[in-house]
Amino acid sequence: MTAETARRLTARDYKSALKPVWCPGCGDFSILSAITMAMAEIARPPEEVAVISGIGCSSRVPAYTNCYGFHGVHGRALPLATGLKLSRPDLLVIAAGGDGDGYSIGGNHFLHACRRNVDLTYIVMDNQVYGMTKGQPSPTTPPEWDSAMVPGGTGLRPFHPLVIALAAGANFVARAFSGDPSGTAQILVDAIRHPGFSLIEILSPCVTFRPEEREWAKQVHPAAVEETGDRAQAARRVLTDDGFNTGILYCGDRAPYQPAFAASGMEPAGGGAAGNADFDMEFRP
Amino acid sequence: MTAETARRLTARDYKSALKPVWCPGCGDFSILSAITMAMAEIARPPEEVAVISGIGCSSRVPAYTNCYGFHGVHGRALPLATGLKLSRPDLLVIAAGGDGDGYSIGGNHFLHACRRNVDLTYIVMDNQVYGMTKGQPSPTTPPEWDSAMVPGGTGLRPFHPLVIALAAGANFVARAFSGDPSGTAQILVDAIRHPGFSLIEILSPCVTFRPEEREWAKQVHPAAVEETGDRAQAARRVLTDDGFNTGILYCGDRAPYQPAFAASGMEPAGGGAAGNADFDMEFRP
Amino acid sequence: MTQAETQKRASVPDATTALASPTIAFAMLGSGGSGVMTAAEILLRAAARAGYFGLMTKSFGPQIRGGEAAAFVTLSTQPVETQADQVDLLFAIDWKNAGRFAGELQLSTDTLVISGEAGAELPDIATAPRPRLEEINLKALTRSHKGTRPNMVALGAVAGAIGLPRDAIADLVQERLSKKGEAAMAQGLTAVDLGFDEAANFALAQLAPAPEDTPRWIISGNQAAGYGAIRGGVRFAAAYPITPATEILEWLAPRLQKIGGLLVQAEDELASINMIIGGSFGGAAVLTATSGPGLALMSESIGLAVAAEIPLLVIDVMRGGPSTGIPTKSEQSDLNIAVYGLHGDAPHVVTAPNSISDCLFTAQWSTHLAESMQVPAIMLSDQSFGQALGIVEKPAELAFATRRAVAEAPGQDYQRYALTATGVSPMALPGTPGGQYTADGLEHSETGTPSSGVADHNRQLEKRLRKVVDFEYGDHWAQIEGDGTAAIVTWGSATGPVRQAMRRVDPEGRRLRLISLRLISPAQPARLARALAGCSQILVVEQSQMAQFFGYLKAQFELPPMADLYARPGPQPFRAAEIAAKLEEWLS
Amino acid sequence: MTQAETQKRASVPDATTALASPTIAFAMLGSGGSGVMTAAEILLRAAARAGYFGLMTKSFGPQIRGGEAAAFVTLSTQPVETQADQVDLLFAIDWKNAGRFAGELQLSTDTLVISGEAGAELPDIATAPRPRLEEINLKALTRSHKGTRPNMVALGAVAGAIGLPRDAIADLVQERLSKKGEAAMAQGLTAVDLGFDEAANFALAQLAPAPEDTPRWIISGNQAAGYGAIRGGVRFAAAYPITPATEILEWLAPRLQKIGGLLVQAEDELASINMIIGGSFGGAAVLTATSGPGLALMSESIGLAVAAEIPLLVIDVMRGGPSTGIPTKSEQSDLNIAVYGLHGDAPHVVTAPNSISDCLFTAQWSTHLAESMQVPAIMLSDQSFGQALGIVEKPAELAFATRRAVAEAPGQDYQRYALTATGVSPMALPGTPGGQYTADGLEHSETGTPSSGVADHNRQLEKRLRKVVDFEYGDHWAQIEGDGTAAIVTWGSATGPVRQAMRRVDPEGRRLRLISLRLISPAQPARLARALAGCSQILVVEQSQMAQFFGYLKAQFELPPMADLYARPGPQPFRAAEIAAKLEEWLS
Ligand SMILES: Cc1ncc(C[n+]2csc(CCOP(=O)(O)OP(=O)(O)O)c2C)c(N)n1
Ligand SMILES: Cc1ncc(C[n+]2csc(CCOP(=O)(O)OP(=O)(O)O)c2C)c(N)n1
Ligand code: SF4
Ligand code: SF4
Ligand SMILES: [Mg+2]
Ligand SMILES: [Mg+2]
Repeated sequence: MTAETARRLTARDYKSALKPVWCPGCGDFSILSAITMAMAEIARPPEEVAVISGIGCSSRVPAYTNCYGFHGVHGRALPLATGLKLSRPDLLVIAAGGDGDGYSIGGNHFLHACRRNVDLTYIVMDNQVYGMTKGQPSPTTPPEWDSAMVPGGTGLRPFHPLVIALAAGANFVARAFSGDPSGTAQILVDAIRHPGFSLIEILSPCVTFRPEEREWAKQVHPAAVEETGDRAQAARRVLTDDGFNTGILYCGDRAPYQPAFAASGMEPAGGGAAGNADFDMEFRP
Repeated sequence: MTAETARRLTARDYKSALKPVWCPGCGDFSILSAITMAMAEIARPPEEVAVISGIGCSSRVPAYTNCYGFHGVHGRALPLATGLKLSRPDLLVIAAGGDGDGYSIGGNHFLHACRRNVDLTYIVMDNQVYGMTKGQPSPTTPPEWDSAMVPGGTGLRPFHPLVIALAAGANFVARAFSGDPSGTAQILVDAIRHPGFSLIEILSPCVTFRPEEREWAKQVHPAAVEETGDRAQAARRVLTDDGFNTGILYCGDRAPYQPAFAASGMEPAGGGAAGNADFDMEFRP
Repeated sequence: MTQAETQKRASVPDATTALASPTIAFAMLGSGGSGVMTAAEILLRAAARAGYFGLMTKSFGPQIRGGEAAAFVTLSTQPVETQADQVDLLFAIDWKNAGRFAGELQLSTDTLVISGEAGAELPDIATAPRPRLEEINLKALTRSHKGTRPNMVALGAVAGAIGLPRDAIADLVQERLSKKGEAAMAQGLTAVDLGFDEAANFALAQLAPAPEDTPRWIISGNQAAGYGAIRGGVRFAAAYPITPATEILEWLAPRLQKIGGLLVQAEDELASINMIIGGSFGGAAVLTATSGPGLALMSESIGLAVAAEIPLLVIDVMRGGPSTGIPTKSEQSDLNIAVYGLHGDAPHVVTAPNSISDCLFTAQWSTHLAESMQVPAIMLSDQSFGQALGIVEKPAELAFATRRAVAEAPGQDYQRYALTATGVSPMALPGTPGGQYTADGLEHSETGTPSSGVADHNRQLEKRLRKVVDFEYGDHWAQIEGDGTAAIVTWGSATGPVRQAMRRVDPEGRRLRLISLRLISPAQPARLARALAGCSQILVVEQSQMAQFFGYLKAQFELPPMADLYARPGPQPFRAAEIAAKLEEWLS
Repeated sequence: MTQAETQKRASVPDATTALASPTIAFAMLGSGGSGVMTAAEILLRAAARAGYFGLMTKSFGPQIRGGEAAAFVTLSTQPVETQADQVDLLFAIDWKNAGRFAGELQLSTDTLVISGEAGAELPDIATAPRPRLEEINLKALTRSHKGTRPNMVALGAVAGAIGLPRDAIADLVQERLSKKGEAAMAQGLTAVDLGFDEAANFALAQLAPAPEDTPRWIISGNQAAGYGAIRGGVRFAAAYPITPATEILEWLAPRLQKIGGLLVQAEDELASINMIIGGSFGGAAVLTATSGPGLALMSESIGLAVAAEIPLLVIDVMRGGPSTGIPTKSEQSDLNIAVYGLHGDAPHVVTAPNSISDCLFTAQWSTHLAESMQVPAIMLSDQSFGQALGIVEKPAELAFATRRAVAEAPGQDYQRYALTATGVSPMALPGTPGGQYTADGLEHSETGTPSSGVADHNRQLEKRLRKVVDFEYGDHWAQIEGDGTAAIVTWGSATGPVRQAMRRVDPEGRRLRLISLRLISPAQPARLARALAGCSQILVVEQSQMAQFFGYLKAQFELPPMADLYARPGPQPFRAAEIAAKLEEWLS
């Protein structure tokens, strides 16, 4: 028996013992399952995977995996993940969070992460609401949705994450639905394997603040067409679809951004040391 | 002679006495002229116009006009302008600044201003560099441009403001060139008159840190096709053009976002007053 | 020990008939969906109608929704500023995960514990202090009475046990259920009656008759803050939701709409602070509300408002820190960032309410200060005010002679940042002919033109400091009570527990003096010196690990070297017993 | 008055032959494109090669580029820590807008003013103090010698007037022009010679012979900070440009690249701080550099690093505040935000270099502190260090026994936030089997699981405070010089002017004592008490309107009540004469 077969990994190996704080019926449970299923298929040992998030119900996900995790501050999952990946190219780095975290407060990082195209997989659990703060509209919330904070609804055209991702340069764009964990897992596997920045927008009902989203189960359907490598075509397609088209919608070929980084790897930092003769030279008058 | 004709406004009426700090030859001079020419054509009295900016060479523009101005902090021109316009719908509000201010640190507000579609005109003087801080790449800088801060160039696909604006919901999108102040002024007039959020991306050479941009004068040309109201068509067009196509590229019909605001107008704030009987009632047990 | 308990101990430990007590505290527990909060709120409201004072605080497990919940309620004939040290009555609709409330729930041998679950195994927290244990079989009762719900039976039982008038309860239950039709109303009343009947079996001190003087309000600190701001003139708000400040926004949004104002939900805190700066530049009185993480994000732009002289009200509802910390619990640890968190020398105003209803006054006053001085004011409320419901006296209607100094008819020589005697320069509002200027965060001359000159920097710095230091704040700067020679200096939500502890330790009010600062910054050293005149002992009380308030007092005042300190972090709220014990020790 | 001037006054006011002076200061002025900076830098470099110490500071008009510029240079046989009070020589290539430097340029009757513009009308600043006026007709000279440039002639004239060796100048001119070919080199040398010849007509004290002990470096504070960080182990950086910190980044970017590290330009400061948190979580020693506005934006996430225990070095190069303030001038007014600007109780480290070359040491040490304690360290440099070029002694090579405590082989019971004796818990780096944990900014248990429990909050708060308070900082916490009974307590860039003033007022070093804090926070009260032992007078000196350092000392130390204060804002730099006058007054 080789060392490899000795450690045949299953989804369970990627799940932690912590009980999620999510409401019974929350879509995020199935996404957690999909993530761990995808991990098992990718089969990188859990310690070589890092799951990075911001704040929100969905952003609780890192601690429910058995990987390294970082539950940072609201909206900053992507720069956290970027800094980790750039200085630790050996790791598999996944960023995850909600529609508020990613598209509202985190919108700038989303734009620039798409553009920068670091080899990250970004999972957005989109429930079209701020769950954690108890029900305010997010950028993806329909304009007429009434709430205490925005009585009568925002009246605003929802933010279209897939179109923005395509416009900003993301290298892989997909839509999934939490109600289909194995389909979602399959998309995740492809996203992780695809080099560069991958966005997987996952519809994930918030049963507490948007109970009507239970209906999504009836509305989603697999994309009728094959994935494309043509950004403009992909954009046109998602612009005109009904928002419930699941599957891989775009698969690009931009080279990921990964400047050489040889300094740390697994070496702990800070070996405060002597100078560098070259640098010393510069300061000679 | 009526009161109206008594005050026939010229571009000069919109210019302040302050001498710009810009380098001789900077593209921003002509943009300042274009702005004042456009104002004269619009003919709102200067005191009814507010010019709002962030920080950068270009963001110095408010004080060079004879309008009300706000030179805020880096990257926040759009929320400043939004707050002003929402609470003072009677004013003509213009936001202005650079590519760093608007697309790098201000990227999130740019996204959300396009989506919110408040009746603002946003002028970006794009020199594809950080001028004020002496020459670092901005999101629109070509990938190979070498600089001290990013030796060898960023290697990143430039940010495409027009495509992002279209994807995010801007209601009017145009490109202009500082070397053509009267053409730029004409576009500005249309942008200001158009309801909702208008983006005018103006190529404006930085003669100091990007002297090669003087060549732009030879490269720009008017868009060969008419403006369109079809967002997807406009996006396809700007995605495939050469980046030097000037003119109005998109003109939409989204209704601007302007919830009723009747509270202040020109009334100075803070008349700390008695309670409201309705609100008092709620607290009765 | 509450006064209620003291009395009970003395007179009725074994009595079977109930005696009167001026204060009674109870808790209701239950797992997800058990409806404890509804029941407790109806009880609170009934008590308010009957003329009592009261306080209700809520606690939840980590589950986003549907987890275990506990309501803590103290009712009294006197104003209630903190939960009683121990509950007189605990009603558990069920015991699922009840252990999680261990730190918050204090029972004694005198506590009456009613288990709503027949034959349940009770957790340690319910049995360890050896309280009186009783049982009401909610399942059996509700099964045998169609349509009745366990929480309504519990409500009736609690009301009966503590002597709340059945009529007030019945009215409220009917109001609540009126939309659900006659049958539901009747079932609700049946449930309440079942509870009342069960309660007849238990002896417990009953609430003493309520005073019948002033009308009562039920209000949370967050509602009070929002309403205070409206009274202060605020009409435009922009904000991003955050616990525990969201309720300010959710209360304000529809009400601003109603009176011609507006609240915008911004994309983030950087946007919200800048939106209100824009609104204020245009002439509106403005507000944002947030908590520590949001305040941190806003700090750069609050500095802009200092430099550009823009009035703002920024409400920080503090929670446990640092970082994301403990969003649902209280702490007084944002004092430093509020006072010192802006870069450069950036004088501004920091205020703090000292009770739930003072959130109304302080928000109104803070708006007045901001507008009068053209400066940002940060009001430090906290979770223990914001998310608690208090029965309070209807707050007085107060008007400040606020008026932003506006340049009505600016002449040729108009200078936005003119050096005036008060340091406040009339502001030209956009739309005013001749007043055009550019507001700037760069250092500037009197006209607003950027300047790095020595003279301009010195003059503008001096002006901006002077206007807030020399302002006449009047008596509102602090709440001062008593004239003993031992002074307790405190602020914010520590005030209530300190006051209640003082009443116990010094019931005649001869030895102690309370000084609670409402104006945190700029410091008022002369006023504090006067307030402390004749004191031989000073104790500073605050809820912060690093003793931020104490450090601030040392820095900004000539605090006598004998000043003592009682500081500890949250999330455990201060209770009167804890402070009283500290006071006893300190005085001895 | 500089020492040079004192000597001249005494001995050579009217002499025509030049005498030796240990210190000479000069300024060069010119409008856009006149090349004053190049000329002044060559002079500085020549002086360094000759073994002198020196300091060069630059000043520009408001124009982004091409506006008027002034270079100020002080050269000496002794270390130079601040510009001389007055210049001995002013060379104006032209006088366009020279008036703008009024506040910065101090002439005396002994100053030699050389106008490079024939027959020009001189501005007040050049004539008011009635200095000696001379003229060199640069236009005529350069016209008559093909290819020569005015600034090179000026350079020769200044070198000749103050006695810098012609050979060193010639070498440098040739090195600079070598890429432009033989002809250019020859023309350069001709220009320099023209200048030297002209200078022969003017009498001025010449620089005394240079000491020939240690090798010299020419370095700016920003370069020194960057290099110190590299020496400390920093390999990953993310940042957003901002004046006056950008040069740190621009120096680091190519050098990190060279040694296998990386600097990323982020989209904003929120991204840069989070990128380095990510990098540090992964195991790299990391840095960002910014100025006040950027620090304000980073404060929320610095708090995250406190809570999640992530080592970071954040360099704040301070500039005039508040808000955008005065980006190109110096001030010590970010002390408060650095120490107190995080929400909640968030213990961290704040350090400050006390000279240009100490920027190197302090950056290296700060990295060591951050890594050793797993905490963010904020280093407060300022514009006056960052953008000035100093000729300094080559800094010593120092190594700290830094090692981040890493869990090499975490077992089953691994707890990321374990309560250890030192408060520092070994960190498992991603990739390490068995060490998986989730770093969290929410309050957490020892494992990292979110917890709002009282015990967890108290324990984790206590641990995070203890690890930074109990750390053994050694002697580096302050720079202490002299043992007089009158102590001056200061920090950062105020140190140099204070030290030079002390030498003047107390040349024998008997009365005064200097205590300059390098470790600002956590406070070291016992150490400061020891350092102050025997003092009967204390004076605090700082460059901040609101006396932030003084307030901090009062809050965190038992500062004796007799402590005096000399505080004023920027942008005017401290000069030795100003401090010396204050010291005289204070001591009398
Ligand atoms: C700086 C800051 N602002 C606001 C918050 C409050 N907050 C926490 S989660 C959240 C929104 C969560 O929405 P989303 O990202 O969609 O996650 P969900 O809970 O819906 O999964 C907000 C506004 C915060 N923690 N920090
Ligand atoms: C918070 C903050 N970060 C950084 C800066 C420094 N800064 C000033 S202007 C600028 C970039 C300007 O670039 P751009 O907006 O393109 O304007 P330009 O000067 O090119 O016209 C930067 C980074 C700042 N002032 N504030
Ligand atoms: S509130 Fe909504 S998103 Fe949050 S856990 Fe509950 S169901 Fe899920
Ligand atoms: S640096 Fe560039 S953008 Fe700035 S003023 Fe000069 S030319 Fe214009
Ligand atoms: Mg959501
Ligand atoms: Mg630019």
